[in-house]
Amino acid sequence: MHPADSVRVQTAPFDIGDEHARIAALSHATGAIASFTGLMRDTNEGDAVRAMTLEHYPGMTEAALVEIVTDARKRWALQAVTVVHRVGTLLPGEAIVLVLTASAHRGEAFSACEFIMDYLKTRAPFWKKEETPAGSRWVDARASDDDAAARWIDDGVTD
Amino acid sequence: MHPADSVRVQTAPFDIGDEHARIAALSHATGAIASFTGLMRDTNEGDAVRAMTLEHYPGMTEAALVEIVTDARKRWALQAVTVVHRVGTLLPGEAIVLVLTASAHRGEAFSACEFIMDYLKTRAPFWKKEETPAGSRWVDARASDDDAAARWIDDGVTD
Amino acid sequence: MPTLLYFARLRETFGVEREQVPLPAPASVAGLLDALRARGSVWATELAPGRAFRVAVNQRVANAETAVADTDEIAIFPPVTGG
Amino acid sequence: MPTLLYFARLRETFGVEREQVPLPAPASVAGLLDALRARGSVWATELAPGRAFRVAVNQRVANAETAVADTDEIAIFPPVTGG
Repeated sequence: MHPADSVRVQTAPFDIGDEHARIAALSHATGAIASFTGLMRDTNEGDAVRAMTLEHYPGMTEAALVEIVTDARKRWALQAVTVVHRVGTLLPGEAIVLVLTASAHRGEAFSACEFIMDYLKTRAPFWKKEETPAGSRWVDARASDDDAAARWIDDGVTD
Repeated sequence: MHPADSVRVQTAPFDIGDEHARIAALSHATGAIASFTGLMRDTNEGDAVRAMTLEHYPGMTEAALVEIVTDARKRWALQAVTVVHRVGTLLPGEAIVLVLTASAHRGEAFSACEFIMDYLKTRAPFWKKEETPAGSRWVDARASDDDAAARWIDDGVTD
Repeated sequence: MPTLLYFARLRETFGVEREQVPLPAPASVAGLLDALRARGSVWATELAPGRAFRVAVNQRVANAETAVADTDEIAIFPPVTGG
Repeated sequence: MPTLLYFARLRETFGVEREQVPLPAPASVAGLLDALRARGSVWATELAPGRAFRVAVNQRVANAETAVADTDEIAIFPPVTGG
């Protein structure tokens, strides 16, 4: 992993201001920082959701995130990347995931941030279980996430 | 302007953590917040840059930003948008501009954030003057920014 | 013996988080899945061909042909839903 | 009389930030630009057809045909470089 990067899976909340400040302070060659924060919504598939539990595969999850960041660095000139993903129990409004990408120019920062999210959604072993009024249920994978990830695959390359 | 939106031109620095917290607290229907921060780089076109002064057209600049946000809201379902752009003198590493977009889903948040930046770069009246070792100079507009904005124009629509 | 790990919905459905199983014959993911399906009930249903589940061998995504050795860690889990 | 505003590099090159000018004939952006070019020197060079500058009338982007009235605020500025 590149020394400017940070990839973490944690139960504790993260502070986007602190994470942004860390990445911004690394280099005055950085002209652009894109970020994505995924938040827990209070509804899903039309049902109220009062809590969510996130499970992961310790070891494999972190390795998958590092591999996704490494892939992003092969495609775009990035100065720094941060990926933080929470596990455990979360309440509506809480942040689940943060991706920050720093580059000299905005196009690369935006593309890398979106790429990392798309691949994280389909390749990093996390599973969500929702608490609804009708009981708890595991969230199903979305075909739209597969579609989002598939658009980064170059013609003729199936990696 | 939508009541959840904030569009400001200011000399004071902004705090991305505060801005993010404001937008995240508005609704638990928000599942995705994308952000872009433009930072002052210490080099441009191969020259060292020790300071930058940003000029704007009071009144027209704010109106242009509101119009860009309004355009974005016509294209995507957004829960909240924040645009903050600084004017006056900035030093390397300082943040120039912040765009935050909140939506139920990540695709819309990402697209809206990138759209707003592309249009801001080509339509909002701001001008940068750089201080280099050889003296001060006005930054030239980039053809690549025009290209970036042009990709949002639907076929047959020239708005 | 290979170690098997189950995650999320499959962990709950099988009622087991981790177990050790004899090296299957053939010593591949396909062989292992056949051995598990032979247990019947939820094992046969959840791991039926065409069902959406993933297999990792030593924390790398695997497919039916991936070889399985005595000290391997093999994980079986539903499609991922993080982010 | 219409008020003219200049910004950034053009403000510096012209050495003026704001001025009032007689209503041009024709009373359009094109007429106004012709009147300014007739001043010669930097006015003729910077506002020559084909040079990259923008005109706004009452804070809306304008083109050569845009009408200009007595109380209008007309701004002339270089292509924008913010963000």
